[in-house]
Parts: sequence; structure tokens; C-alpha cells
Amino acid sequence: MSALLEVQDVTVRFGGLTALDNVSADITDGEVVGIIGPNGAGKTTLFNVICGFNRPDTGTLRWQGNALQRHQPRQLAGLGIARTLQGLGLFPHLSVLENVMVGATKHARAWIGSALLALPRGDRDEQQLRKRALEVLSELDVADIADRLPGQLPYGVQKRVALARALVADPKLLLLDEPASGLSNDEMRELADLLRVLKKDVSVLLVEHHMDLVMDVCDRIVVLDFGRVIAAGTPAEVRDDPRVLEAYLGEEVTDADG
Amino acid sequence: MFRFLNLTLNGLTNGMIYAAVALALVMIWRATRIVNFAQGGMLMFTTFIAWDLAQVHHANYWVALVVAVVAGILIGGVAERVLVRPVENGPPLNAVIVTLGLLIFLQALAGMIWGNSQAHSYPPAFRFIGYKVGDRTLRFSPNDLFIVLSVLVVVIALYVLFQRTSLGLQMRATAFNPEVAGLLGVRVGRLLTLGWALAAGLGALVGVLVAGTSSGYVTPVGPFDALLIYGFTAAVIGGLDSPGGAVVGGVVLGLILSYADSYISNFIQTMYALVVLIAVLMIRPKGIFSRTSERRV
Amino acid sequence: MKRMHVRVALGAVGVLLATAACGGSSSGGGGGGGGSGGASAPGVTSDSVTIGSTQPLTGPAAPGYSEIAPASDAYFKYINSQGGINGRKIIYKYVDDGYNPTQTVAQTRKLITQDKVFGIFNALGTPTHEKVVDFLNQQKVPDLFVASGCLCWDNVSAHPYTFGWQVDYTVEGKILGKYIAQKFAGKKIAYFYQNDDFGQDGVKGLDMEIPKNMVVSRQAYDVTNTDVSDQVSKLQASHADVVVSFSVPAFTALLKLNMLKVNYNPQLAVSNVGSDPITLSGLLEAFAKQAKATVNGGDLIQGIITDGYLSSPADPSNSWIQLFQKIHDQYIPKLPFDGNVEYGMAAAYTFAQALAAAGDNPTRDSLVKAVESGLPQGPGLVPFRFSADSHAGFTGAQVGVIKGTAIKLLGSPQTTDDGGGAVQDFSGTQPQAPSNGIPSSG
Amino acid sequence: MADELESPAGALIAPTSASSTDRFGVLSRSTLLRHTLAALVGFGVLWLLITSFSDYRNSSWIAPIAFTVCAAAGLTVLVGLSGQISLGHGAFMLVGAYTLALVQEHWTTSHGNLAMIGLLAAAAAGAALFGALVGVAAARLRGPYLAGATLALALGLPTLPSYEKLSGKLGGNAGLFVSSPNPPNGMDLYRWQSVICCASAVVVLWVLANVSRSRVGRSFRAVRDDEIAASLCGLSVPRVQVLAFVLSAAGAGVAGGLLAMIDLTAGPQAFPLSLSFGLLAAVVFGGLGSLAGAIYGSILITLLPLWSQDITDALSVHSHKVSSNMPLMVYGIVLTVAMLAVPNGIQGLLRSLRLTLAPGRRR
Repeated sequence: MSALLEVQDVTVRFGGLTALDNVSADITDGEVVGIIGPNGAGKTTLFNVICGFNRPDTGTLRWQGNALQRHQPRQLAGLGIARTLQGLGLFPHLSVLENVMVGATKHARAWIGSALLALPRGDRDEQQLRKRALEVLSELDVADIADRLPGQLPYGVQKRVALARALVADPKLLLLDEPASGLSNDEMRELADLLRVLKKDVSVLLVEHHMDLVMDVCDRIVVLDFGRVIAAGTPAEVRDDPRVLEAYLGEEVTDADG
Repeated sequence: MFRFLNLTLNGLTNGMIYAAVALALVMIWRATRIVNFAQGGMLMFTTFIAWDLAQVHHANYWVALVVAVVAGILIGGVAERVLVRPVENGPPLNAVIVTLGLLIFLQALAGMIWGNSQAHSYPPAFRFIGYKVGDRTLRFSPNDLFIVLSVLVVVIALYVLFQRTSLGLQMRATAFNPEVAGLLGVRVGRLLTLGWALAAGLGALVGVLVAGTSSGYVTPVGPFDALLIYGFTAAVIGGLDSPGGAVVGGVVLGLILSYADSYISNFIQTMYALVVLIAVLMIRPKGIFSRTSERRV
Repeated sequence: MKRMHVRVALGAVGVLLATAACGGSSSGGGGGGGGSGGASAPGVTSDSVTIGSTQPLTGPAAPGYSEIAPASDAYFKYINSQGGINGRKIIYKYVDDGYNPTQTVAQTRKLITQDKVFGIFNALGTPTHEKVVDFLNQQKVPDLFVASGCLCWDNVSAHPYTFGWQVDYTVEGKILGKYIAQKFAGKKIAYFYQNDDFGQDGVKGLDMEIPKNMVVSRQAYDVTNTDVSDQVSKLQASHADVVVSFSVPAFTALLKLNMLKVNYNPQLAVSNVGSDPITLSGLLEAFAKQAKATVNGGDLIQGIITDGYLSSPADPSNSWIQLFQKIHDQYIPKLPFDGNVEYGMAAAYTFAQALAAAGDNPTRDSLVKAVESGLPQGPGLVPFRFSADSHAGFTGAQVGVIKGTAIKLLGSPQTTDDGGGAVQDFSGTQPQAPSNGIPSSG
Repeated sequence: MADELESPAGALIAPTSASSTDRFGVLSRSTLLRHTLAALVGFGVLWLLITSFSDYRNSSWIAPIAFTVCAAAGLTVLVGLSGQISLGHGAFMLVGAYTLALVQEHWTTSHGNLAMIGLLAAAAAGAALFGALVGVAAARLRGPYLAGATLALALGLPTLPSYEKLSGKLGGNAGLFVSSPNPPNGMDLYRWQSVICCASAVVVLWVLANVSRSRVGRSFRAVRDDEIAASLCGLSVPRVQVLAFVLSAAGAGVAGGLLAMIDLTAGPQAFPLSLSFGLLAAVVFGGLGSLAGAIYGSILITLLPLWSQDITDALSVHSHKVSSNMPLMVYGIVLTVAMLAVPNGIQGLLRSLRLTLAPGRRR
């Protein structure tokens, strides 16, 4: 089976600093892959390269076998890639339902003219988007707060909304940027369960600090340090790798990533 | 060649004036993150005060100038305390509207006191007849030299204030991060007021300088509003955060307007400002001298 | 395309932030709208006639010109104190349009529709008034003595209710041009003019009389840009001996200042609308101290050639000046007694002539008929052209030179048309002002 | 922007709500029906208003308010919904006015009322096209830089007709003539102009309400709230921003066309900076992003000078200097004080009143 997303020998430099150094990784259908590493290891940069926010200086990205060149973040949804943001990035003045409906943009069919003239076609389109959004919210058990504004909700619920907004686009690959940060233990367990369910429909690439979660749900793990891949393999393999231990020495409790 | 020299000198003089207005706007922007649209109105009002002293009450030129600057400092300080402070942390547009309200208020007040119907002339500080070069007379006079030098002196004085004194350090710290500055014991509120006051004082100086040129008249609504726009353009060209950029932006704008006025058309001066501004911003969306930071994801 | 926008105005400064919010109206006649009560026409009652006007009381055209309407109003008050015209007092309701056509339209419509004035009198400004001429004529409202020298007011078929008053700019240009071409034969001549129909109509007249090969430079200015230093440099580079300027007073002053700055001292000739000595010396006052040894602003304008169609305000022997001075001292002593005040009173006198001739029960049509049947010369140096075929005002002007704060008239008045007609000396004399200062009816 | 944008949608833009779907049956399901009905009712009320006022004094302000609404509604969509500032909306009005004048001069032979509709559409289209150009540049700019660029636009554009090479076509400082529409029998010109202005305002509001209520309006707000998240949702941020500029400019273009039709002229002096500032004041007053707020704000900035004029007249101030500047002063003071006292605009005030009176409901 060929890889869904392949990252091959990607190098990214910011000025004199090398953020990613010949990094390669891949993910196939139905897989959950974790990316871990201490602060400043280049995890978020890797995500940004995949999303088109940063361009690799060398190396290539392949999506379903085709090279991704000069792709824009807005094209991701169309390709089948969705991403959650570290800071959630919910639209603070849009209701939860509207937030998720924005996420469903790629399913919209109505032309701008329908919007200008309020044609019935636009209304039907809206109904569909709303139905789709409500379904996803229900799946994530948060349909009851559809009318609320994100700022009024507990952090854990906001995280679910962000996840719903990503999932409503029906992605093939989901990029999760620290989904567990700020969650209670219970919420984290729920997240793990959720990821195991999701995995049936969507591959997940995960940047995360919480080792328990990573070890629990990931099929494979890639370990970054100073922009280089220092280890890769199953959770068990990575756990026992001395280089990983070394890299993490004294870092394990930190919660933030640069 | 003589023409080019004249245009350059003319552009330099105007450019220094734009630079001073730009500097005033940048000081206020750095202090409070507000573009002061009342700047033109404030300097119009202080120039009227000076005009009243100099032309109606026959006061000495320098006395009138000092009174105008002091009045500017007071108006600036009071405006910050009373009007701007309540909207400083609000939505940015509210501050815009408040400064516009102040502008309109000052125009109306000046009209009530001094009338809208007359354009008043203002005495230049020195001879306004140009220097002689051989048998030709330059379009650059002792009074123009005075304008260039006085703006230069003020710019240097402000540089020293900002870079070499502890007060300046505190002001820079406040501009950089008011919360941290506050935690470090800086009395942020006072410094913001001071920033406005200094900027308005600088504006007042500019008003008097401009009024005394051979293209300036004192009226409630008129050339002082154009000054705001040129000053703003200069500040934006330089990057709103950079005092040095404001000065360079002002001079560059002055020169471009002077050349374009003569070589293209005298009728569309503000269009040149627009074209320059758009051209700069399309290449550098935050001005030439700003340090653009990468947007974080 | 038809362009008829003469700027008769004094563009002191850039119109950058017009006082749009200031739709200020000022009732000069002590308030009071149009009445009813047995009136034969809108605005006419048994004891009053209400007329309206739009004037630049604020904005770029205000300096100097804002004195005109108060002066007219003073004259009407003087008439009213003597019992009015045919027993009716004249109530003059002049409102500010800030020299902004948008305001002119709104204010004129208000005067006609809400205040129901009898007619519009001496509305000032070509770009402003041309926007309401169609409206006024559709409504059949008399539109008397527009304060502008545009040729466009004289169009009997399209605008039967509109009449000019002052001499038009092309006629003025011809008269000035003929004088200059003769006096400065063989010299280099240059033009400085406002880049609209005011300047262009004037230049058209100049070109009819001054041979093309004498003209070495033509520089236009825009009222929104007070920096005319570049135009002056170009005039200087052309080595013109005479500069003829069709400019409003503020730009006449700017022209003079910039010439001083580069030590360029040609003979200046300035059209009537831009040469009022008192307005000019006021504008130049502050600069005089730094300009060599001169003591006041008036010294900077001595010897400027200009023209006029009214007597000089500084001629105390003239019966009209005596009359206007008396009214000025009584009603508007705070204003300077200058050409603008004289203009306002003289135009008001002409209106009183027309109203007196319109009969005991004036109607809008009888007022128009009265003007079309011709009006006596009045305070002008030359007669009016008014007839059923012509709605143009004064037929000519007299060349003069600024001396002190007055214009010293030279030779005799001259008349001509705005076409190819010759400039001819006018042999008639100016009539004396009536002893009571009020035109007699009939 | 800030927190007070909590529910940017105003009375005319009910926020998408999951629960309200079936309350009004077919009306709630069809935006078209609902908005059209509201528009017809609104126009009916305005028609009654225009025809019932007997004197000029009481009805002459209707047309100015109506065309101000067109521009302010466009501006509130731009600033309030898409989060882009424009200090120079007068420039788009200018483009609309000149488009109307030029089209009328060169391409229409009839001056009938059908032609008027075409001319206003042309004004909207001309301004929209120009809005697209400006929008492309604006999409690269943020905050004060965008403010500065639009300010320079509002100041620079009105000088263009004076440019020697264009003044022949654009009429220089005096502008171009516009011929007036023909009122039907028995109606005054100013009343007919009021009718045209009100009809245009209703159409503009109808379109903008449709847009605000649609997915497009939601994209505007999403882009305003978080550009990065919006792009990850598949929205093209620059495209959305340009679209907002286009729509907003079209509204201003209609307003400019109407102004030209009332003034019978399209000239640069009708579009001073104070006009642009007044529009901005109107939308901030009304409450950003709210079409209803744009209406309140337009009424306020149109009537305020008239009211203060009346007050000044009533006080019979003798000094002309004082009386002629009084309206301007009142305007300045009200502008400042209102911003200090009611920072969230009228719409914000109404919202907090509603919250106080009915604390049980969230919206």
C-alpha cells in the first residue's frame, strides 16, 4: 500500500537557523502517526511545511503519489487534509455551528449569485451545510452547544469544536497540533477513544507532548530533535531508544512547543 | 540644472515639514497605537493662536512661536488625558472617530473665534527672498534654511531624548510593551500623555513654520489638513514604528512631489502621494523601515 | 463636451476638508420666510418682497467675497428705512454654500421650495450657480445678476429667467489685452491663469488682442494647490516683461510673493476679480516686513495694471461712492470699504432699479420683463446690455492702475463684445447717484 | 477587532441559528421570501412617508439619508464583517457619480426613469470594478497601512478631474452635468428623487442582507476573526477580502450615483474627506457590521447638522462667526462624546439593553 503523504528529505532554514534538516516521514491510510520531540525540535515547522505556510528549501512532499508544489493552505481542504491549530483558531464571533459550517466550505456548491439574490439554491446549500455540521457536532457530543460562542465554552469543549470543524471537511488526513494540551485526564481519555474511532475513516498525524496519549493511540512515532529525525518506529521501539531518552532528559514535563 | 537644483531645494524644505508631521504621528502611534487625525487641526489651532499674537497684538515672532508650542503641548496632553485615554484600549476605530471629532471641534472653534472667511498671512521668521547665485536667485531663502535647520534640530533633540536619556528609554519600553513597562515601575500613563504632548508641540512648531512660507495661509480649514495627509503618507512610507523612517519618508515624499509637480502636472499633487504610497506598500506592506515579523501559525 | 465652469472665486486655499457638515444658513434680512396674504407672486406680500441668494460665506472663496452679500443687505436695509420700493421692504435671505456646488443645489432648492422666495439675486460663483440654472428656469424663478463673469448667463433661449451683471471675462480680457498690446509693444508677455473657464475665458479675450508671437509663456494654476513656485520659475525663465494674471485675490498674492522670492519683477496686470487692493494688501501684510524695506502690504502691489466697471471706492468725489460710504458707515462699519462692498451695493442698486420697474404688483414675469426692457446705467462706468435678446450685464470696463489702496482709472471706459468686435472708447458719462439713494420707479 | 463584535449581525441579519429553523415555516426556510417581504414593507412605509409629508422642510432629508444608507451599508459590511478598514469610501462614491454622468453623457439617449435604473446599475458596476482594483491592493495591507492607503485614495482621486489630460473628459474642478429624472405626473422633483433614493437604498440593503445572511457573509466574518484558520478551512483569504471590497464599493457607487442625480452634477467637491469620515462615523455609531446600525448612523449624521442648525437659529446668535460654526461644533462634540459614552454604537447599546431586560436569552 502506497503512502498517503510522504515527506522526503525536507530541509527548512530560517536565516542561519536550520529548523528541519533532511526530515523524511510518511503516513498511510488508517494510520495514526505521532511526531514528538523536545521544544524547538521542529514539529510545528513540519506541520507548517505540510500546510504550505512554509516552503521547504530542499526536499519534496507527495500527496497520494503526486508532488505538492507551491500549494496554498486554502487548497488543503480540497486535497483532503485538515488541520487543527495549537491556539485552536476558532472564530470567536461566530457561533459553534457557524464555525463548523465554515469548516465545511469545500462541500458548498452555491454560486456567489445565489448569495447576492438569496436564491433558493443558496438556502438549500445552507441547509445541507448545517445538517452536515450538526451531524459532526453530534458525533462529537457537542450538538447542544451549537448556538453558543466559543469563548463561552470550557477549553475542552472548544477543542472538540475545533476538531469538529476539521472533521466536517471529510479529510483523508487530519493534522492535530497538540490536541491534548490543556485537557484534564478524563478529557484526554475521551480524546484517545475518539482517535481510535476516527482512525477507521481518517489517518491522523499528531504532534503531542503527552507521552501517554502518544504511546496509547499511535501506530508509529517519529522523534525529532534539533530538526533531525533521531528515531522512528512503533511506540515500543521508540520508547526503548536511548537517543530519545537522551533528547528528552529534563524536558519531559514541559508543555509548550516553540 | 538650475531648475533641478531649485526643485530639489524646494522639495527638501517641504520634505522636512512633512518629516516633522510624520514624526509627530509616529510618536503618537508608538505611544498609543493611534493615528492622530486631529494633528492637522491641533496645529492649525496653535498657529491661529500665534497669528493672533503676532499680527493682531504685534507680539515678537519668537514669543508667538514659543506660545504656540506651549499651547500645542497643553492641547496634546489634555487631549490624551481627556479624550484618548478612555478609548486607548478599545476598538481601534473608536479612537479614529474620537480624533476626527476633535479635529472637527477644533475647526469649528477656530472658525468661531477667528472666522472662516478670511485667509490670514503669517510673517516669516527671516527674509523669504531667495539666496543669490551669480546673477540668479534661488528658490531657497534664509527662511527656508531656518525651516530645514529647525526641523533638523528637533529631530536630533528627539533622537537624543529617546536614545540617550532614561526618560527616552522608558518611553521606548512603553511603546514596545506597556504591560511589561508598567511592571517594571514605569508610569505608563504619564508617558503616554508626554508622548502626545511632545508630538503636539512638534506639530505646533510645524504650523508656524508652514504659515510663514510663500504658499501658506492661516485658515480654519485648508492647507493644514493636507499637511496631515502628507505627513501620514510619509510616516506610512517609513513604517509607522520608525522615527528615522518617518524623517526619510518625509524628505523622499517632499522631493518626489516637487519633481512631479514641475515635470508632470501641478494639478494632481495628492495623486502623486497616493501613487508613491501604494507603490511602497505593494512592495513593503508595512513600510520601508519596519522590521516585518513572520506571522506565527 | 460643454464646459461652463468659471471660477469667479477666490480660492484661498485647498479645499481639502470642506465643511460639509456646515450647511450654515444666515438670514441677513432679520429672518422671515415668504408670506402670503394677497400676494401676487411667491415671496411678495403687501409690504415686503423676499429674495434669496447663495454665497460663499465660508470656504475657499470666502475671503473678500463674503463681504458682498452683507453689503447688498446693508443697501436693502437702507432702502427699507426709506420706505422700500413701491411700499415694499426687501428682505434678503442669503445663505452659505461654502462654494460647494452640492451645497448650492440643496440651499437653492430650499430657498425656492421651502422659503418660497420671489427670486434669486446675485448668487455667487460659476461652478456653483451653473448647477442650479436649469432648475431655476424650470421653476420660472427670476435669477437676477449672477455674481460671475461667465459668458453662460447670457443665453436667452435656454435660460430666459437668468441674467448676468458684471462684465464678462472675455470682454475684460480684450480690454486688458488691447491696452497691454499697445503699451508694451515689442515686449515679451506671459499669462498666469486659473485652470478653469474663468481663466480660460479671460485668456481667450487676451488672445484676441495680443499677438500670439508676443506671448512667451502660459502658466495655469489649480486652486487646490497653493504652491505656485514652479509656475513662477517658468515665467521667470521665459524672461517675460509683462505677466497678465486671471487669478482670484489669494493667488494674485501668491504670485506676487513667489515673484519676490526669486527676485523677478515684471509688470503685473491682473483682472478685476483678483485685484482688489485692500484684499491684496491684507493678504500680503505679514510678508511685507521681510521683503526689503517696505512697510506695508500695499507697497507690494503698487503699479499693478487692472480694470474696473465701477468707480474706485477711494474716490470720495464720486456721488455713488459717497452714497455707498454713507450706507457702509451706518450699517456695516466693521467691514473694510473696498471693492467687494461697493460691488454688493451696486448690484443691490441694480436690483432695486429692476424691482421698481416691475410695477406696483410685481410678478416673476413682470420682473424679468422689466430687466429685458433695459435698465439705466446706475453706478456703472458703462451701460448695461440688457434687452429681450441679451441677458448680459455691463458692456465694458476701464483700465486702471493700483495706486495706494485705490485703483486709479486711466483714459476712458471701453466697450466691446465677446466676439470679434472692436474695443471702442465709451463716450458717455456716469450718471449721478439719486439724492435719496433710491432708484425711482419707471 | 474586538469583543464588542459579539454578534456582528444586526436586526436584519439574524445569526444562523439551529433552533429557529422551523418557527415561521416557509418564511424561515426561504431567505428570498423573507428579505423580499421585508424590503417591500420597508419601501411601502417609505413611500407613505414621502407622499404624506406636505412640506419640503420635513421631507427634504429623506433622500440624503437614503443615499447615505447605501454607502454606509456597504461600508459596514466591509469594516464590520470583513474586518478591513476604509477611511476613503467617498472615493467609491465619486467613481459611482462619474460613471453615472459619463454613461448618461455618452451612451443614453433617453432620460426616462428606466434609463435611471440602468444608470444606477452602471454606477454600482463602475464602483465595483474600481473596488476590485483597490481590494486587490488592500488584501495585502493591514490596519493603519490600509487606513493610510484608503485615506490617500479619498484625497487623491478628487484631484484627478483637474489633471490636464483628463479635465476635458471629466470637467475639471466643476465636474460633469447630470440631467434630472422625470417625475411622474403630479409629483415634485425632490419627492421623486426621494422615491428613487429610497428604492435604491432598499435594493442595496436587500442585497447586502442576503449576502450577510449567506455563506459569503460567514466567510467575511471568518476571515475577519482569524485569517489562518479561515484559509485552513479552504477559504481564499485575499479573494474573500476583495469580494468584500467589491460589494462595499458597489453600495458606495450607488450612493454616489444618487448624489449626482440629486445634485444634477458629478464633481470632485461633492466628495471631500469629511464625507468619508462621516460615513465611517455613521457605521461606528450604528454599531459595526450591522445593517440596521448603518441606517441609524446615517440618520444621525444626516440630521445632526440640520438639528444643530435649527437650534442655532432658534437661539438667534448674532455673531455670524459663532452661528455658522455651531453645527460643525455640535457635530464634533457629539461624535467624540458618543464614542466615549457608547463605544459599541447604537446596535451595541440595544443589545446590552436587551440582555438587561431579558437576561434569560443569550441573544
